[in-house]
Amino acid sequence: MVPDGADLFWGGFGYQRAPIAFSHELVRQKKRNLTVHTCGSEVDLEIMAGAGVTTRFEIAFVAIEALGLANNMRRRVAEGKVEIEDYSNLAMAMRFLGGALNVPFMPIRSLMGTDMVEKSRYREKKVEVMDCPFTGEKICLVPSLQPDFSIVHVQRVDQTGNAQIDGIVGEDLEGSRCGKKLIVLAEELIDEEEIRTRPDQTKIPAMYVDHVVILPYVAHPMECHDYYDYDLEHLQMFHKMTRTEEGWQEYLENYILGVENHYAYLELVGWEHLHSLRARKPWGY
Amino acid sequence: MVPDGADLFWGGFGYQRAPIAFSHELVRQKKRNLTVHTCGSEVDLEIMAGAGVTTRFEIAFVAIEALGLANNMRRRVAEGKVEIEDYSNLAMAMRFLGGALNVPFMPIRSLMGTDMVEKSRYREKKVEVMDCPFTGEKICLVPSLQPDFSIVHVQRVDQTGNAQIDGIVGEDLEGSRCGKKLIVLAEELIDEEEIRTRPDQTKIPAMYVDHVVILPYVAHPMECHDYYDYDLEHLQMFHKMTRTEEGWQEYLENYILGVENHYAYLELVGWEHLHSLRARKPWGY
Amino acid sequence: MVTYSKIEFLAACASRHVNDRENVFGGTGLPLLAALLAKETHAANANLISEAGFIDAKPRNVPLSVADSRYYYRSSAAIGLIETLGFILQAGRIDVGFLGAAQIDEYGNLNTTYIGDYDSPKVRLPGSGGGNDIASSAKRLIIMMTHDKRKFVKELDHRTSPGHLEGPGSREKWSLVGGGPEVVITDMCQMDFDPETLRIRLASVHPGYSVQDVLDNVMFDLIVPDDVPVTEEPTQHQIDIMHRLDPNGIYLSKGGG
Amino acid sequence: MVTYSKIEFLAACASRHVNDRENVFGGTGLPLLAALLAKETHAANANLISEAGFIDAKPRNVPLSVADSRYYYRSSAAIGLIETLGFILQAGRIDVGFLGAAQIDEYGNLNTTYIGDYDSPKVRLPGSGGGNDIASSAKRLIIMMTHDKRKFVKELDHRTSPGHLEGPGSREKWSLVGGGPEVVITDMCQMDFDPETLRIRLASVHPGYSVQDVLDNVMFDLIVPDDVPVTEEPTQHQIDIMHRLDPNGIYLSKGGG
Repeated sequence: MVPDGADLFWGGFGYQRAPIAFSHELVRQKKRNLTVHTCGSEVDLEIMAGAGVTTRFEIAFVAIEALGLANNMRRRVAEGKVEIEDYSNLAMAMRFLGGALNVPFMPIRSLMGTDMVEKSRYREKKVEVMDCPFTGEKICLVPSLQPDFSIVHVQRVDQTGNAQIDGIVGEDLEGSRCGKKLIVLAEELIDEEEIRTRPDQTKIPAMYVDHVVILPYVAHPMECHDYYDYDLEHLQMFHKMTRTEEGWQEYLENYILGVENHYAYLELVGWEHLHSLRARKPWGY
Repeated sequence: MVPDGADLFWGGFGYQRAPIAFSHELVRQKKRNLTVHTCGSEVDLEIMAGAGVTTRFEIAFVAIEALGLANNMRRRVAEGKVEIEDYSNLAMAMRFLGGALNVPFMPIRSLMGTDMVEKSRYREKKVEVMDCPFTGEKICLVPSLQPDFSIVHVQRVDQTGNAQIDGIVGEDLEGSRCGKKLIVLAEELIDEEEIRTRPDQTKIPAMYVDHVVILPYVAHPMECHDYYDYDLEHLQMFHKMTRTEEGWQEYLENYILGVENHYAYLELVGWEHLHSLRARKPWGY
Repeated sequence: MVTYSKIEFLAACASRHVNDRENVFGGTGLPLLAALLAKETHAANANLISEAGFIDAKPRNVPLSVADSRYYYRSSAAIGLIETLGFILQAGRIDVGFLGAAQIDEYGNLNTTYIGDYDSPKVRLPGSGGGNDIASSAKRLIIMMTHDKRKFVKELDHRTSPGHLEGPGSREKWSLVGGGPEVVITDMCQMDFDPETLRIRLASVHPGYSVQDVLDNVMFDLIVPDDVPVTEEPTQHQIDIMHRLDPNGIYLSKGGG
Repeated sequence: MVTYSKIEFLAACASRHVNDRENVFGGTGLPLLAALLAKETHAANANLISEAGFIDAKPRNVPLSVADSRYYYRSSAAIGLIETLGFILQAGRIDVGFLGAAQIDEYGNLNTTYIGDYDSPKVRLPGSGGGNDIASSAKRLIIMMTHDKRKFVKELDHRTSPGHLEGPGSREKWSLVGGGPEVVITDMCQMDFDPETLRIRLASVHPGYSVQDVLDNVMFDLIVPDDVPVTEEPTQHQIDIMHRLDPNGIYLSKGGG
């Protein structure tokens, strides 16, 4: 569905609701030259950078946070195989908001005075600092984004595409509305009746949604609020293996290319193990 | 609390969650020269314009919608006692968003080509049309708003100020965050525990809130989703009485100046009648 | 023969401009009645949106306000203005918007704000509301007005919402998202816009009115094609549905458009 | 005598910079531990915010990610990035932000993006994340770093986040909302900024280190006041609380800052 060369809004934030299963599928389908736009994603970016699926990133952050640096990304950047156009989290979130609003830019008060304004990789105009016509202050304009596809992972969706999200939304409300097409990955299918009983719980109305995929454990080894916790053991293994190219290639072969689809991946991880990660009430993890 | 000459963000939209009780109190306290910023409010604007509390409005709309024109506003404008700086609903909502984000303006694609750009009452720069530095298109910048006070009416609030809203939010999320001080009027006090059990239901976190007022039927004769329906009979009476200055003065005397406080107003309207307006499940009205 | 009121006629007429699966801004009053009627007849999957924040609404009672809770239950989402006017409308996702006006000029530009001079207006009208936004960004704009000579003017007292502005190329100059006015429906006739000049053109006259009646009631040069058909009348089926939608006659019993 | 690890020392040291009732960006790692410790000691009503969207969080387990569900339950709101980085941070509502860095210069400007030349970088680091935003807009910025000569440089390889830029008046030039860096905490010392020049100044050295140790490990001219006190040590009470907060030693057992 996603052609080579497409650009994507990539949903989830930090460890939360990362569309890992979708990154696996992009790798298995040997997509090439994708551009990924997101604030801060982690294992999914490592997978896409490592497997050569994505060659350009417009992002604010990549690392496995508390676990450490993003090894694949580090290697691919040093090799010159990946280019990163650097923005801050607020800048990226505002770029998605601007895209969703269909205006060409949004003003922010960050970036100014730093190399975030001065240096750019491939964008002709990465940002524009202007004098505010109302106050005379300096203000930084960031260009809006309307990527070809938005990829967003949610907890629940109905048959028509109305989606509910539990916990934080990160940048996914703006992100889901800024893309030309929206693909929603959901843990669970619910009946339209459930949506229409509490319309103020709908985070993404069906009118934005082009495709829906229902799969369990889309975010594994990351977490999905109210559904399952992160798999710390797997995460640590992933991070350790990616320290070397050989280790990463082994992970890639075992867990992504070597399995036919997401269910085979889950089978490999083990259902009993997955079950042990299920979220407990009222904590949500 | 609100001094003469202050400017306010005024919450609620259309018939929904209008802070009518607050407008009554402003009238009883004989406030003068207030400026009100809102998208589209109705009976509350009529009351404030009619009673001489508010002399400037930056708004998109005033009427009683299906019931007809805003008679008081019409008279006060013709008398030259009220000035209205006209924007569109999107323009006002974006001005609140810009204020909440603490940036001096927001870009929109409306207003251009019309007198909304050409004509202004008292603002030195009402809007600014510029050439987009990224795309070259024309784009309209609207100045952000950070009024002295935001007045917002919600369904529920806890002791510390965390507020929940049922149904639509209108422009109240942006509006509650754009003011220098925030006054929240709530129908019901709930325990902090209830908030902390479902943090993703909090629409206004306590950190924004400066004052909380708990009162029932704040919006009467307008509606409050899940709590009570509008009072069509009272609304029609209000609209009919405001057709003449005499009629309006009679309403003002009877229902606002002639009662000591909101409870005396409710007493006058009648608790049995108010009770008959209570919302039915699952409709919310 | 079907008997119908003026309101019923206009609502039926307007409902024909809503196609199935379109995203429609409903508002209140006649446009809402028209949109609901369309959903009950030929456009069951039209997505009825209220600018207050309701999406895919299926009200069981007719709302009096765009923010009326009657829009809530069984809608698929209830959010806010940034969503509806920004993410949906400004992003070009609205197929059909409806607007009324106190004045219209020959390019379909609208006045809903002031009658008289801006500096000392005689009458303050409701203002733009979401009108300017809808006129700027909806793909198609349907305008509904009572037909009165003083309303079809050569020069607006105030230009609140953009029609085709000064004609060909002028919406493009401001990068407006939407296509501008498509149809004007009055209690005398339907008008559309000449594709060459983007000026108002007579499209059909309602039963009981002549072309001359219309010409007598506009203050600009109306384009009149050689062949002006009579506007289709409502069916009994449509009238029955309207009465079911508005059993208390909140809108149906009203006088004007 | 209280015995403590380096991590415990640094967390206790950082926690003293959080005052009661302040709005604090917690993040993960040491800053989070410091903020949680502050809440358990002298700053019970500090409002712990995570940029992912959690407000007034009271996690019962230490989060590994700013978006970790451990931040959710018993927080008072869970929203998103526009809320935390826009409505809260950019609006000037954050009192204290914490940042780490790979390089810092004498004005407290930070590099968290590249080591080496921008055009062919040797090492890609995490990037700004919310760092540039926090450095731009938090009222006070607390910087935490491991002390290494290669990190305290005359010239950054890449300026990711603004400190005091080129000194007095330069943050004002860009209308930055926040006050800039206030304190730098390393495993050797605490530093603050000379109010006149806005250049880094030694504030206290940790037990076991000398002023000379610090001077040997910076590549710019560090301002050294006449009197440099020894940094306060953690109390047993603080250490006990940290072990209760992180019973599995997720952060406490780690090597570096």
